[in-house]
Amino acid sequence: MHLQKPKGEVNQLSSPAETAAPIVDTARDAMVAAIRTTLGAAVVDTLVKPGDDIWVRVMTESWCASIQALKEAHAFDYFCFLSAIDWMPSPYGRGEDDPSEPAPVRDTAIRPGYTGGDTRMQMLVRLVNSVTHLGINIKADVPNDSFTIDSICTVFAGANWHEREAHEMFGIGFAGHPDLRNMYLPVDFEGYPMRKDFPLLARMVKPWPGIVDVEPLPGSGADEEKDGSSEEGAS
Amino acid sequence: MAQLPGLFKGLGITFGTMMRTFKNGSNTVQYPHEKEAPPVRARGVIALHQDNCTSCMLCSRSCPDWCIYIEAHKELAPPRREGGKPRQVNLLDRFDIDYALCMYCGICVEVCPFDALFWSPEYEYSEPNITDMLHDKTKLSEWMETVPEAPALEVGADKKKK
Amino acid sequence: MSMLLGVVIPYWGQSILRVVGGLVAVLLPAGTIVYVFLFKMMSFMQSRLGPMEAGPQGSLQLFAEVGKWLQKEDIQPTNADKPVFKMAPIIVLMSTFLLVVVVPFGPDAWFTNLETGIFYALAVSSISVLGILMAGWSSANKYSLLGGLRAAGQLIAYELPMVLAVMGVVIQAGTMNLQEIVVAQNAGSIFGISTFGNPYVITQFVGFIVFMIAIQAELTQAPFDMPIAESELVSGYMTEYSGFRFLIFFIGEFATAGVFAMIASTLFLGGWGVPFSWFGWTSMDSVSNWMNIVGPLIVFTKMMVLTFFIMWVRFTYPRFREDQLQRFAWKILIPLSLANIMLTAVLKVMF
Amino acid sequence: MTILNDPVSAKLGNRQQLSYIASQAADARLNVELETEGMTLNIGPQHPATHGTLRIIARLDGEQVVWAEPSCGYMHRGYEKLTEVRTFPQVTSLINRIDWLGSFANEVPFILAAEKLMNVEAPPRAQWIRTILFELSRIANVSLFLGDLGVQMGAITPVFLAFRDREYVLNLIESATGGRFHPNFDRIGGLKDDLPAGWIDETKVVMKKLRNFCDEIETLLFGNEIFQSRTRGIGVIPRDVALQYGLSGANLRASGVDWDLRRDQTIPLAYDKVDFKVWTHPDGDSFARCWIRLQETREATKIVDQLLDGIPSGPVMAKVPKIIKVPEGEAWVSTENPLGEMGYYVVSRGDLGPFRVKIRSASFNNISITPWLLRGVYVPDIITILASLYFILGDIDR
Repeated sequence: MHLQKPKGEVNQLSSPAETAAPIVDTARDAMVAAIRTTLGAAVVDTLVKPGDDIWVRVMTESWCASIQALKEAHAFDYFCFLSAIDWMPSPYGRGEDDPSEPAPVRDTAIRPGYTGGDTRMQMLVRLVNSVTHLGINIKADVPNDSFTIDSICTVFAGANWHEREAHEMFGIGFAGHPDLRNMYLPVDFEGYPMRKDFPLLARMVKPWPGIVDVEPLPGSGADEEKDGSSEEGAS
Repeated sequence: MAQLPGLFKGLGITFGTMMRTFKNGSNTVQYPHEKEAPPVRARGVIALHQDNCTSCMLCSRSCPDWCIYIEAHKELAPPRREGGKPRQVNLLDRFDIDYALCMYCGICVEVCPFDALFWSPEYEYSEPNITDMLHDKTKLSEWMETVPEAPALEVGADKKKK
Repeated sequence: MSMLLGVVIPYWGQSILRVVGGLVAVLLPAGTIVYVFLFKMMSFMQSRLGPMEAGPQGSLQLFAEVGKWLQKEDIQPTNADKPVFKMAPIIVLMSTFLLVVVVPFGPDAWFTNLETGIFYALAVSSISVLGILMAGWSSANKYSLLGGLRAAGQLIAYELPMVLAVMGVVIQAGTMNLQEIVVAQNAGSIFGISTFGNPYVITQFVGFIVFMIAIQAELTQAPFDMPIAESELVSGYMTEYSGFRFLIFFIGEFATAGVFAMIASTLFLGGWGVPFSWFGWTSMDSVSNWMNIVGPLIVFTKMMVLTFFIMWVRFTYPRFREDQLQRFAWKILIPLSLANIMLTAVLKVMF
Repeated sequence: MTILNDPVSAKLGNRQQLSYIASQAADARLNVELETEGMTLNIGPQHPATHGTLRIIARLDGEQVVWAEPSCGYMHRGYEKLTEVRTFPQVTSLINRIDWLGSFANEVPFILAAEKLMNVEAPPRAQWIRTILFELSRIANVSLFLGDLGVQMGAITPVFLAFRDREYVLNLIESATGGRFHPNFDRIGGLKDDLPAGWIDETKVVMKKLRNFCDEIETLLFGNEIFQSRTRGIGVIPRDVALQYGLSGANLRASGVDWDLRRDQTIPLAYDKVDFKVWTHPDGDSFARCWIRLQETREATKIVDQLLDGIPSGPVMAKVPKIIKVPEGEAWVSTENPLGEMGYYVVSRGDLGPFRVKIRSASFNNISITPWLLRGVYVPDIITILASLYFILGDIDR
């Protein structure tokens, strides 16, 4: 029952990773193959990082059924967490813009992570097999138009609160959830705080103290080097 | 003793503690009268060594809470060597740390490339008014006196500093 | 009480003595218990010193606390049943004063010498339940209500073992007069050995244990502090009280502890007396007049010893659940004390 | 692998099953006998038993709970959002406030996740010191739990003993890291600094004191018959339910699941170098949960002792660039924190800061079982069950 994972070659001196020999993770590869057979067409994409983790992306329609199948056929009986990812980069950055200057243009193109994705929102669930301790990350796209996906409360009772959290934070609807009340926010709260386009007010109410620059020497040009030699020392 | 019900053994523990307190004194410290010395590394208050500060803004920019405010201007200082060009230096106008916001993470002290910021274990600087928690550069410089020497390291530590 | 130390006291003098004595007999033990046990013993049991600032070793802390409570606003909840709410603490404290009335402090130093003293004591001790129920009901707070109801259930459950435990003493002494019970203990002998008199703590040991457990519950001290369980019901029936009214509850709690300990010392430890054989006394009449001065100190000492045990248990044990407490009272304590009564009765007839 | 030392349970056989049946029976009894109007009791958000600001809305029938629903969010600080506007080094100063009693343990999984993405590993000495501090924060956290357990049940002395002995551990953490509660000592690639001289010897003395404290608590509380009657057979969580709700840590092991992330995963910490027992208990009741935590505190002192003897020498910091940019990717790392499994799902876009951090905190899952668990219990049992589940508000609300 104690799963010995092959330990990845890790470089202490952080030299490029290419030098490391390719590692084979038979346990995870076998698991992914088994999952592909069980779920069949429901699997969109899979990814195995040897010695690390498994990612499986399933079809939106078969979200609940896939998780049920994983629980029953592969004994992924431990529910770790459920959450969502908003893949649209934030238009506000880290809130360090100078308010006196025009806001910089940021790349807000949606670029999905492991196992790809076609929509802005993606569900993320992690299940673990309580005997072999093998974990799996399951993803599914949330349709852009409805932001709704099936609830998995019936499969894992523990998902109840996680879905409520995802509902109020990301605005994702869960079809079949018994009680989608807010957990954290007041009932009359507007907006979905964890969406990337929701501004973080703490970073808006006052300008970043780091914007201020050292005043240039009187008489010298405005386009002189900005703040001395010190910044170079750091980088 | 092992045969006694747990109820009586429990009474023994409290009675034993009482007797120990009578004999050896308590584990508490009567605070305003006697004080425990905080460890050398304790993050009590940040002291500023003004001469070392080049107002590079690194601390201000790496502060997660945005609680360091720096203003400075450039000035010409006399050259180091005879006959050299006058140097351009940054002079601090303002160096404020808002301790009402600070969460004592120590990132500013760590990023400072010129050793201008230090931790002092001093902790008694609470104020009745929250605006007084903003320490300006004079006050921050005063803390310099309380900065201790860095402690010796444990056996087996890498001797050379990074 | 008409004569004290051989001096005849006029009626007005007796009245003044009664009032002053009553206040002293209730408040002095309460203050001492709070300082010695609640402030100091509890702190020492927890590796700390307790209050140290007010007076030497913090001995004036209690006065500081009283001053603080007196300054505080007397808050009454809007929905409270105000007259009942105001009256409740006074009723609780009143039962303490009523109790102390029958405790004898010396051959002549008593407030009143009732023939059925112990019966009276057990009867008035239940009055505090009324005050607690009133407080719980009138506070318009669900926690208070739960606390009040728990207190009522608990106090009724523990009256019974208490009465039954005392019954053994009454059978053995053959009287319900507390003064006579004291004399019977100090003048008595066990198997002819009269060196220690016959304190009923030895012959009525089971009764003594049951009585102590019952007063622990009666006083709502841990492990029987469900009515005020601060981690469940915040403070139970006291939740809504503040300022002076809370102070009265607070005094009531510890004064009652002191008075119950006095009654227990009277019933089981020989009260104000020392074994009569030490000084060659044979009966009540030959007891030296000085016992009227020394007696209260002896009662006080015995009370402190008993309170030490009450408080020791209080600071050590976690609390029961309400249903476990009822089960304990009805299934263990009551059968135990009934058996004790039967045994006492049989032995009484035999010897 | 189950090691069971609890004589009473061993005698009673399959206690978990029995008490589960009993609690189901209690459940069925509800509303059948003596049906009354009922009352809604609002426990919290300001209540002495809720360790902060948890609110439990309980519908009562007499003193029996018909249903109970926790309501959280009184302390929601939005850490997942806040991490998105911070750089990687800044995040650690934030996340050690999640579970504020064992703060160092919060930093470790995040740093490990970042290191995994950067393909960096801390030098061995840093790993050992990390593990020692991790276990010290476990001891600091759980020793307070053991004391607090007494207060929840009305015994006032244990908590002071716990504060007394936790102080030694906090002093150790402070003298090594500079912060009593929020060490912020962990860095990507290693640690901020090495240990100060004399620290190892001091720690060994303290570990002895802590073992003594565990013995005291065991006698004072666990051996007490009143304590046992309050906790045995109360709040029973069967194995499958525990797994379904994602319970972790001592709560899961108390239900008989032999799973400890310290032992059962390969993680760059020094746990594979030491010999320690993973305690499990078959009962799944409140007593089992508390008992497991007591044993784990003992075990943690032994782990620390073993680690102190074998700290390798060398640097405590790997070579990492001064300005940390984490390569693009996703990583999940979880560790066995004092409260249970704490994990971070870190998504990086090759930027200075993380793109998204999902914080999987133990208490959130542990408390999500309460609506199921509190049905049919009595009001005083709400308190003991909550105390035995052991949550920290910052860990629920994040």
